Amino acid sequence: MHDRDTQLGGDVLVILRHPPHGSSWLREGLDAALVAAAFGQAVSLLFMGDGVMALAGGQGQGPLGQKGTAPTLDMLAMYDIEALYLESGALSALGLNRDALQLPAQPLEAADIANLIAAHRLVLTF
Amino acid sequence: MHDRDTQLGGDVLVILRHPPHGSSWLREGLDAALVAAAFGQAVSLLFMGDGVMALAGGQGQGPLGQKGTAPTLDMLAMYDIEALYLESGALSALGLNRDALQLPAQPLEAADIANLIAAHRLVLTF
Amino acid sequence: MRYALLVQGPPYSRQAAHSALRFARALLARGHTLESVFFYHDGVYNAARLAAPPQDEPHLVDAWRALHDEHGTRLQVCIAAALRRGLLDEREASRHGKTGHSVEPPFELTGLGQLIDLGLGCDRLVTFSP
Amino acid sequence: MRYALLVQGPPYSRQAAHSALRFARALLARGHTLESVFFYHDGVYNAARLAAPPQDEPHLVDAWRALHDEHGTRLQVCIAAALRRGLLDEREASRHGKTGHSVEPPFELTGLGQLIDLGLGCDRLVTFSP
Amino acid sequence: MILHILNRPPSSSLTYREALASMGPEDRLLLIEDGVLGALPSQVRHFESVTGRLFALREDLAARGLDGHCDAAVQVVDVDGFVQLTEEADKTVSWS
Amino acid sequence: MILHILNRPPSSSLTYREALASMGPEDRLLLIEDGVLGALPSQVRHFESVTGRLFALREDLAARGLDGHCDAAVQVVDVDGFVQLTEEADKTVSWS
Repeated sequence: MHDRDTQLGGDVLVILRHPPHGSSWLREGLDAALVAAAFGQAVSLLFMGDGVMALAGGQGQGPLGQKGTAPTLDMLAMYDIEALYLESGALSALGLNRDALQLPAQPLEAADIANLIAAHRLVLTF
Repeated sequence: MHDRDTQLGGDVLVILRHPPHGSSWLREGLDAALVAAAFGQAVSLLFMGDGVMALAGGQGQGPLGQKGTAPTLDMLAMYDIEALYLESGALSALGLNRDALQLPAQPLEAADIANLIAAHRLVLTF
Repeated sequence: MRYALLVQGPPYSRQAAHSALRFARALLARGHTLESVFFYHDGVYNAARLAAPPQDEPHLVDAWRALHDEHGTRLQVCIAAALRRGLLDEREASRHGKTGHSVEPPFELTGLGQLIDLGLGCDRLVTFSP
Repeated sequence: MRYALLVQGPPYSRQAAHSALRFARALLARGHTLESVFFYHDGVYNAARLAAPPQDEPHLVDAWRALHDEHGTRLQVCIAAALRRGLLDEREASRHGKTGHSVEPPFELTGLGQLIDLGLGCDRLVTFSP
Repeated sequence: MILHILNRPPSSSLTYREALASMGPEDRLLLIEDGVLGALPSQVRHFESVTGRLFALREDLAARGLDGHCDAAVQVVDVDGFVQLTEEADKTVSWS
Repeated sequence: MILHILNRPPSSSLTYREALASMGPEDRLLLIEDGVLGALPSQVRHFESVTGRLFALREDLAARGLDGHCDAAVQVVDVDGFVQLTEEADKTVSWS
C-alpha cells in the first residue's frame, strides 16, 4: 500500500466529482470502484470539486430515507481500497476541515492530480 | 402586442436557459411555449444565459441529423409569440452580435428581468 | 391552497423526484390540496411500471402511486416526452404496433396543455428539475 | 485498435448518446473495432425497447441495434442501474415477478465488472456523459 | 414576493447568477438539494445581494452533514417551512 | 499524452476548472457538445493554460452556427479528427 501511495499508481482511478445525495453519480462511481477492487484491480479514488463533500462527517439520510454513500465509505478498506486522494483546492474552497472528514485522504495539488491520472491504466470520472 | 411589450406582462413566461443541441431543454421549453400559445395564452419568451445561443444565426443539424430548434423559432410568430426578450449581459458575455441573431429579441437588464417575471402569472424555467 | 408540482428529474439519478415527493407530503400535511403531479423532460421516467430498485432503497413509482391512492392526486405524464423515451401505456403501445407497455394507471399520458392548465389554474405550481 | 464506449447519458434529453453514436461510426470508418458499448447511469435508458420517437427524429434504440447488427458490437447494460430504472429483460422480469419486459436483445443486462474488463482489456475506452 | 428555488451549488455551477439576476428587491431565495452547499460560510459570499432573504433547507443540510455548519446569514427552514415560503410567495421560480 | 474531453461551457459550468487542473503539460483538451461555446473568442481566455493544445469539434460548432466563429487559438477537428486524437492519446478522460 505504501508503495502505491508514494508512486500514485494503480490499475483503475475513479474520480468522484459530485457531492452526496443530489445525484446518483457518487454512489454509482463508488460502485464501479468496489467492483473493480472485487475483480482484483488496484483501485485509487480521487475526490475532486464538490466530490470532496463525500468525505464530510455526520451525513444523514436522503429525502425518502435513502442511506446515502457515507456507509459505503466505511466498506472501502474491506475491499482493499486504501489509496484515497482529494483535491486540496476543493477542500479549502468549500472551507472543510480535514480533521472533520469521515475518512483520511491524501490532499493533492494540481500537478499531482495530472500525475495520478497518468499513472493509472483506466480512469473513470463520475 | 405593443402594449404587452412595453408593459412586459402576459400569462405565461418561458425562460430558456440552455443552448441548442446539447440537451432537449430548449426544445421542450419551446414546445411548452407553443402549447400555451395554442391554448390562447399570452406567452413571452426570455432567452437567458447560454439560452441566448438559441438565437444564433446559421445553426445546423445535430449529430444524427436532428433538425434542432432553429426551425421552431420561425414558427413563433405563427403562434402569436412576439414578446421575445434576451438577457443583455449573456449576449455580451458570449460576444454575440445582436445583428447576427436569427430573430430580434429585446435586450433586458437584470432589473427588467425581475419585473418581467413579476408581470406573468406563470413562469416556467427550462 | 391548491398545489400542482412539475417534476422534470428522473428517479434515482437526481434528487428532484425525491424532493418533490417530500414536498408533496409536507404540503398535504399542512392541509393543502395536491391536484396533480405533472411529469415532463426526464421526469417521465418516474412512471416506469417495471422499476425494481433494491429492497433497501425507496421505490419511487410506488411512492407516487401511494400519493394518488391516498389523496387523489393525478399523475400526469407528458405524452410527447414519454413516447420518445419508451414510456407507453397499453393504448399507445397498440397505436404504435408494439407489444407490451411500460406505463400503467394511475399514471396517465396526457398533453402538455395540461401543464399550462395546472400552472394557471392552481394557486401554486412548484417545479423540481434535475 | 480495439475500442469500447461508456455511455452515461439518456437518449433525447442530452447529446451524450448522439455523440457516442457519431463517434462509433467514425472509429469504425477508420478501420478500428468497436468491441462494446457499455451503458451506465442514465445511459441505460438507451436500451428501452418501446421507444417511439417522432418519425422525423433519430431513433436511438434502432441506431444502437444497427451498430450491433453491422459490426457485432456488444450492447451491454449495467444490470443494477437498469433494474432501478425499470429496464428489465424477460429473465429479470420473471425473476422479479413482473409481467412484460422493457429490454430485449441485442441489448444484454450484465454486471459492472464488464465495464472494468472493457476498460482494461480494450486499447481505448471513451466516455460520453450527460 | 416571489420565491426562487436553487438546487445547484455556486462551487460548480453558475446557475446562481441567473437566479440572482432575476430577483426583485422583495424576492426570496431558497437553497435546496446540492444547492445547500452555497450556505457554507466559505460560499455564502456569492449570495451577498440577497442577505436577509436567503434560506436553506434543513433536511438537505442534515443529509450532507452540514446542519449547524451554515453561515449565520442563512435562515434554515425545514420542509414544512419550505411549504410555508411557497404559501407566502405569489409564485415560485426554480433554477437548476 | 492524455486526451481530455469537455462537454460543458465555461459560461455556465465550472467543470472546465477540474479538467484544466487535471491536465499534464503534454495533455490535450477537446471541446465537444455545448462545450464548444468555450471556443468563442469571448470565452477562450478560460483555456489560456492549454494554448496550443486546445481543440473543438467542427460538427458541434456547425450545429450551433459557430463554425468560423472560433477563436484562432482553437484547432478545429471533425469527428474523424476526434478519433485520431484518441488514437494518439494513451487514454481519454471525460469531464461533464
